[in-house]
Amino acid sequence: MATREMTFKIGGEAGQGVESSGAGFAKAFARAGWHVFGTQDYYSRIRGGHNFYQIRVAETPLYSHVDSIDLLLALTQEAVDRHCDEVVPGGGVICEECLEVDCATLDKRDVSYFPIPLTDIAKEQGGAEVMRNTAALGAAAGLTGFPLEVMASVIEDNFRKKGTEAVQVNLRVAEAAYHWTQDKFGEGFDYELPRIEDAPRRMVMDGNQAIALGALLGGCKFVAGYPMTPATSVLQWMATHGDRYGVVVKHTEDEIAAMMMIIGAAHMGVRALAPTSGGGFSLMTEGLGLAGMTETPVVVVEAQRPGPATGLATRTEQGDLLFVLHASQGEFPRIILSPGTIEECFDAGWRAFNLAETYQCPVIILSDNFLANSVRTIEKDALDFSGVHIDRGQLLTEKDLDALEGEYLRYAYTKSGISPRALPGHPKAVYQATGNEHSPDGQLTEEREPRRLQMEKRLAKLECALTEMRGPVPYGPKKAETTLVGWGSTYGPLRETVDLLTEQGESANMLHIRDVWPFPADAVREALSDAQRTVMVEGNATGQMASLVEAHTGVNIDHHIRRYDGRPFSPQYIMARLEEV
Amino acid sequence: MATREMTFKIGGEAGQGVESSGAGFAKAFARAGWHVFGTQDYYSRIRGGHNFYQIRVAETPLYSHVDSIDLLLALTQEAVDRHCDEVVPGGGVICEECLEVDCATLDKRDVSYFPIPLTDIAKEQGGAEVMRNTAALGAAAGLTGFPLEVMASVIEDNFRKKGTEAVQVNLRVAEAAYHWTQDKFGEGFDYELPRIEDAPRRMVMDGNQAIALGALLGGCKFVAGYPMTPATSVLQWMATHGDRYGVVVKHTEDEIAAMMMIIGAAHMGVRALAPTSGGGFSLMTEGLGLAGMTETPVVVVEAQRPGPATGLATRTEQGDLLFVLHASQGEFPRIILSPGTIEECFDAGWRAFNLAETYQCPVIILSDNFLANSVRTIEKDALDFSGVHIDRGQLLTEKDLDALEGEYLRYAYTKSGISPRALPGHPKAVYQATGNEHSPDGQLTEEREPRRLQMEKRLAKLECALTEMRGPVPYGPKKAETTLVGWGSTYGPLRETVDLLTEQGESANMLHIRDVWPFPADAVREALSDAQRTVMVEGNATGQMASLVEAHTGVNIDHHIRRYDGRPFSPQYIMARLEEV
Amino acid sequence: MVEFQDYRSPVRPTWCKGCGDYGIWNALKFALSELDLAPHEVLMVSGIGCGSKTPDYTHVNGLHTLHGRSLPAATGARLANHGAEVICVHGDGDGYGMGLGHMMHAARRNLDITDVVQNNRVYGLTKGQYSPTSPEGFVSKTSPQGAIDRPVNPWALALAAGATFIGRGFPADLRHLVEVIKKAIQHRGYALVDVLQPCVSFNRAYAYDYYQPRVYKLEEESGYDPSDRAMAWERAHEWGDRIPMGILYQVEGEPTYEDQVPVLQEGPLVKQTFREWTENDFEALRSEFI
Amino acid sequence: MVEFQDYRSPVRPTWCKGCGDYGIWNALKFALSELDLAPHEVLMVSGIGCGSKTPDYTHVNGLHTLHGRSLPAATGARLANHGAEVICVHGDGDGYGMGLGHMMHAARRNLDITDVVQNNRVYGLTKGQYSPTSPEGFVSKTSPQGAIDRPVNPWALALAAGATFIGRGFPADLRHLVEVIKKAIQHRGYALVDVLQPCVSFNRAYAYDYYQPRVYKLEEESGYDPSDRAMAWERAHEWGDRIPMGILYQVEGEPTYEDQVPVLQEGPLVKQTFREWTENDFEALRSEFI
Ligand SMILES: Cc1ncc(C[n+]2csc(CCOP(=O)(O)OP(=O)(O)O)c2C)c(N)n1
Ligand SMILES: Cc1ncc(C[n+]2csc(CCOP(=O)(O)OP(=O)(O)O)c2C)c(N)n1
Ligand code: SF4
Ligand code: SF4
Ligand SMILES: [Mg+2]
Ligand SMILES: [Mg+2]
Repeated sequence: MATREMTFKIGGEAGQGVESSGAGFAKAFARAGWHVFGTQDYYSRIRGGHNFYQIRVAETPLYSHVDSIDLLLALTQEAVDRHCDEVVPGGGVICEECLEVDCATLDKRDVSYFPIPLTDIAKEQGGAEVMRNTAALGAAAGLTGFPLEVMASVIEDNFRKKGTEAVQVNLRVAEAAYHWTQDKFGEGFDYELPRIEDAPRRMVMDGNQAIALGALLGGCKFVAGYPMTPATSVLQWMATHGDRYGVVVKHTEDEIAAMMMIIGAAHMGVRALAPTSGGGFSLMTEGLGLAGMTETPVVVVEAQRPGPATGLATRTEQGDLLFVLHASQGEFPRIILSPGTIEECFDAGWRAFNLAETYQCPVIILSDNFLANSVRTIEKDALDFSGVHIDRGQLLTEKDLDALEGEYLRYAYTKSGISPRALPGHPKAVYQATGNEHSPDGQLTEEREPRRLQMEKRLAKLECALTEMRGPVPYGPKKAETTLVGWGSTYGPLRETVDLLTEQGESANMLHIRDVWPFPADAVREALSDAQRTVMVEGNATGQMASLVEAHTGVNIDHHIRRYDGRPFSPQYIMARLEEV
Repeated sequence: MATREMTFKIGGEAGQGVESSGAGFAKAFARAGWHVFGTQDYYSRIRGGHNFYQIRVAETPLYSHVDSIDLLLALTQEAVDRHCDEVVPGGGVICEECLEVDCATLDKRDVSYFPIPLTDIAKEQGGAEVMRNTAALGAAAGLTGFPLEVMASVIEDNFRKKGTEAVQVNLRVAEAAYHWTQDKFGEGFDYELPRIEDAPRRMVMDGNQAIALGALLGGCKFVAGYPMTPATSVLQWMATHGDRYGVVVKHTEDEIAAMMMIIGAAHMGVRALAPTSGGGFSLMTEGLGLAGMTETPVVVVEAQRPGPATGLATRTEQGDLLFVLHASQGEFPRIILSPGTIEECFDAGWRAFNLAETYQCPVIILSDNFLANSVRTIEKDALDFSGVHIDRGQLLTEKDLDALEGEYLRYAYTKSGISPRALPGHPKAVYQATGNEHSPDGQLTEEREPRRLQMEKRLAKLECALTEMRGPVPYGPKKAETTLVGWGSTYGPLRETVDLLTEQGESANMLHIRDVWPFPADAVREALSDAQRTVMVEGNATGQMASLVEAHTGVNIDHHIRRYDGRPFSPQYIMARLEEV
Repeated sequence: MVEFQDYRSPVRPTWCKGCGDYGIWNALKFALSELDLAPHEVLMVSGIGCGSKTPDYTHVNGLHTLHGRSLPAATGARLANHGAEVICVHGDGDGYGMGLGHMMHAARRNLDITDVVQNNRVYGLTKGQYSPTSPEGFVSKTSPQGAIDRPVNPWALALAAGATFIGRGFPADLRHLVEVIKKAIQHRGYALVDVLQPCVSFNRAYAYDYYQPRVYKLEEESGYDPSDRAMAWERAHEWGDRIPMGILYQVEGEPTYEDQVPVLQEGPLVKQTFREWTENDFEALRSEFI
Repeated sequence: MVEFQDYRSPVRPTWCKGCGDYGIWNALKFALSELDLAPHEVLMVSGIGCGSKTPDYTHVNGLHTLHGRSLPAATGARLANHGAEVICVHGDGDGYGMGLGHMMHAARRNLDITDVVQNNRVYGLTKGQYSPTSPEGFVSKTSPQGAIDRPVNPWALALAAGATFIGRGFPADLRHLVEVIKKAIQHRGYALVDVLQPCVSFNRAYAYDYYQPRVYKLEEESGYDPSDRAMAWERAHEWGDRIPMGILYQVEGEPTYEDQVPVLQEGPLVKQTFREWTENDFEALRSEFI
């Protein structure tokens, strides 16, 4: 076996099935025992533009994409023009013969050129022009000796819902392209991707799916949302699974309604979630404060994309941290989790509800497009399904309430700030919840002292919640000259950067902040206490996490690497920028 | 003349005219040559509850209310019960005979009790029961020897729109109560408030009026808003003055629409303003980002009240600073002014438009209920009307455009980040403005480089804008042991605290931060460089300004005095809290 | 038997003397108790405004939300627990202004929610600005020269939006209002009750004296058929010397939204226990990703 | 003379081949140029969605705003410069979903705005979720078991809200659509043009083949009188084998909002120079506070 690792890039227009074939291909590799990292890049339009899907495969676990590619599958001229340069020496380019390729340059760079009549092959097998993507996959499989039957199994799965005819044609197209390519170029390409025998079966999952799955297992029973990239698939995944698993999913008229609906549902006692992106979150701002004031345990998934306003609808950024932290008038506790891996997404999915119900406050899972829509292979037991547990905090049972003596005080003063909560519906616990300031019984008040005490009660919850915040995750040698600091989706690229630096004999480690608010200041300070030179890597222009770290730990961040062009960090990008700092 | 200073408190239910008589009385004092500070406290309801209006008068300028009162005008039992304790020795209590007053305690504390048949006096003069407030004012005037004809002039002004009959009855009631009281108690009260001869005529104005006036003079021609306490009177003042001065005022369906309307209007070239409070601002959040992205010069007045959610609708707080600073997804420049005095409000009103048009970004005037609705006397020339000027920044004229060669680039890259702006309507400058990322010509783009460059272009504007931010205002001795730091409406109470401390021989000064964003870090750092012990005084629970100061200047704030019970700071409150720190 | 008294709260209303909200408040308490609904079986959701304080003055589960947002909160509450009787109470600024979009969507979804709008044709709580139902020319603090927005017609809008029950009452005719509210509660589906609410502080011109001689009851009109959409459309526009009350429109048998959500057929969501996840479930879920 | 070509932009649309938005785009350009309106005299305001990209593809002043928010932006623009012809272009999710409240208020205000809604009965840009006009039972990514919200009826809602012009077109009948849009633009007041827009990617069931045999023109119906509200109400509900197009309703002579704002009688606000403040003005302003 010649290959230990390689990256494919499938590039074409929207509507050419780049995303679906990329996702299928990724799954096929996983089935053949390879580790996969797959990421997409597409335009906010339905047709045209230039999209690509990048799949990295290796024998060992992967955490990030890389900038260089080994095999380019170019479905359009633009794909050729944009990406040929990215192919490494020894790599190759697959495309239709009719596209213009600068063979001389490729040659000079030792990149092989594989012109293949993809459309013709598709048509010969009775397929439509769009099946050229299937042909391309077949060709790539042929070139790398990837087992055809594994590819076939994925094609079957993917096209099943379109009918047997669709399955059959696609299979024929893939097979024909496979053989055509193997016959013609079989020997001309140095990479080999056979089935890895005895590899365990692994899951291929993206961040949105992991959050949704975690939420589902964590007892989420109501989802209200309005589609918005990159959060839409949380809503859609829930819609697809709702009937089977007992989740009511409502596509609302807008995000204001989504927030209000989850407040209504959570108030009645149901675990409720609303997925959105920054624009939708803007509309939820007022409702967030209502949840804060009424101490209603709602969960919002905010998958960031580049703003302001519509910004870059289908790209990635980490620009909303301080916004979600301070959103809405006044001051009230909220909890913010910023998972960085599929595993952390899954955990965030169910933990959010436990935290929300325990601290009776809104919880925000802050993700981003890169995390939300990139897939990675994980071991079947990487997500500890049976470890999921439900903790509803101080929720009074019917029995508790039956036994209640005296008046029920929904907002009783307590040291922890947490007041035992009754769900509406019990005769002994008829109470008011209001967005106005209120006394312990929930009745509106405008007086000084109850106001002060309720403020202090609510804010006290943050102190308690802090004890449940997971500290930052270190990676790499314990002591190092350079410590890379990141949060959220930078985990993977940073981890691989540390590996690369270590390989190069440089001394580097990293710290990944995953639970953001209440800010685990002591843990972060402690973790950074040995750091010699800190470099904060984050996907925004103003250094939002850096400012939090500095403000809360007193640690000074020495250097900043910030990206705000809508694209995710890659280890190579970070390496290059590290040279500058 | 025995009095150099005194404080009245008129207390009663909503609907008893507490506010209107308070405001009238304040104006009367101003007309008689006294300096006045008037502040109100009322419940979010139309009738009942307990409201009061507090008027402090003195021969010298006033900047704050004080906690102690000299003469209580209690219209209800609750007013008696709540406020008798606040009356200082030597002071007095006016109320109906029928109310229960603990005369023994008053006596012990040397507080005079003046039972007066207010309702009977009103009825005897043919007035209705509600005119008991007029009677109370008359009585207070009688007790203090305040010139009746001045009081009469205000009554005439206030009731003129209700007709001559209303004027006449009220005049009779006031006069009757005046004489009744003077006859019965004339000698029994040590305070005297005669007309101050040769005093200049002064204006009595609140923060909202000053902002509105500044905006009007500054060329504001469009106001869109939705009523929300404490910002409503900006909208209403503009509605009343619009027809006369050429301002179109639209009461919208909600705050989302208000924000979108000012964006539409400002885009077409008109100076446009939207007044609101935190709840409405929450709804404007998404639109704020659109203004940021399209570089549309809009101005928002955010008059804070205690949150979260509805909170305390009619009270004060400074809890929205970090919210307005970070509101909306993504990162874009905004300018925040936080005036603290009537004069600063006026300046903010017109400066906001110059800043908005110069830097082509949203400008927020962040005020609060205390500032918005408290009145103060200011000299006639305190507001430099003729100093107001209009600077539209790099706005291309018709002539510029006629002469334009080549394509007009609305979002041209420039070093300052400011791109010359054309208003839609010229044949040579037909362009797109979009909330999507765009290239210099305004066309939507999703590419890396233009994205990066536009981000940098937009954010660059903040650096330029920083040069126009007014530094913090010091008060008191240059060197002092204690430096009080505040922002916005704390100016007055802090200033008087410094005076009190100085009187007591303590060494204290203060620093008032008025332009908040871009944060004038150098100026603040410089101003604090001599400070020995800093005490930040702000009206919130989490120390929002303190965190900004620390983050941006590196200066450490030693102590914090925070208030979040919905009530404004008074010098006495600060003094008491200073003892604790 | 539930009694009117069961809804009595120790908290006293702060409404002005003579405010129509008192009557609406009493009508709600009568209607609920006469339908034998106990306070703990009801959720009263309100927005922000004078009238939106109704739950605060009532011994009932209350959810006092944000200005204009009661309907989506009620929708979430209802989907989470359709065993509870969900009633919205809010003003005209709240419901027909800021919240109009939500109302249109709630109506077409036909959730089983009763929506009582205290229509005083003015903003009460913020002290007298014109509202979406204020007549043209209405002089107020935000329309000092008279309003130039043509008023909304809540009945016509509800009808166009697909509301399955549309009614109106007037608190001065308390018994009639109680009956209309009762029918609205009993109706399966979205039910709007527009209430002509006198505001004695900021809208004296359209208070008791104005409505008293003008209102009449549709049920007393011979030939009026509330299931006839065309008739309803016509009457929805009647406003002047005669102002109709009662049931403008009612269509029965339309399925509610809740009826059509498969998951809810198992009973109220909040009563459904958390799923006991089995190894089979895990396997099924995992296998999707393999 | 303004030509169609004057509206040509170098930017090419990214819509799918066969998308109805092409026709609507062309119809707009024809209508505007045939009315002799030059690109700089027009402001095209859009929301977010496939169709909302129309201004980006057109040589015209464009304001591409936020999802659901084009109408209030257009309102502000129009009040600031009523010399400009203000046209809104946006999708059904945008206009009849998120933005429905704004539409109801814009209609009752009767600002002189033309509101073209690209009604493809689906969310295009976010790739196929059901929209407010999707029929019951519509299977989509957010309604995998079929939608259970009953669809909005934009015509009925516009009528109930007080729109003074209500029309419909179909891009496959381009000339007719052009004429409807032209009449909408010429109409003084709020004018809704609902366009049956085929989305060939996410809603093939309701595309050309569906509409072609069903659409008919109201102007060809003998006896149809677009000034008759009752007739309009009836036809607004016709949807099935026959789907009406053309002008459902038009009432002329209603004053626009702009007509009634005293300040605007001096001409467009943006053309009114800043007031030269005099000492008298200052005195008048100061004296209020003395
Ligand atoms: C987002 C927001 N904007 C504004 C307000 C201020 N506000 C409170 S009640 C109200 C209007 C009340 O009118 P209506 O809904 O008719 O109720 P009423 O007081 O007349 O019963 C307004 C504007 C608010 N609470 N929230
Ligand atoms: C506040 C907000 N929520 C969600 C979105 C995502 N979004 C963009 S377009 C769209 C729906 C498009 O549907 P429609 O308005 O019918 O336009 P079409 O694409 O069909 O032309 C959505 C949900 C957004 N841009 N903003
Ligand atoms: S202001 Fe009007 S609506 Fe509010 S309580 Fe008073 S009478 Fe009722
Ligand atoms: S997805 Fe539909 S609406 Fe969007 S461009 Fe394609 S055909 Fe047109
Ligand atoms: Mg009202
Ligand atoms: Mg659509």
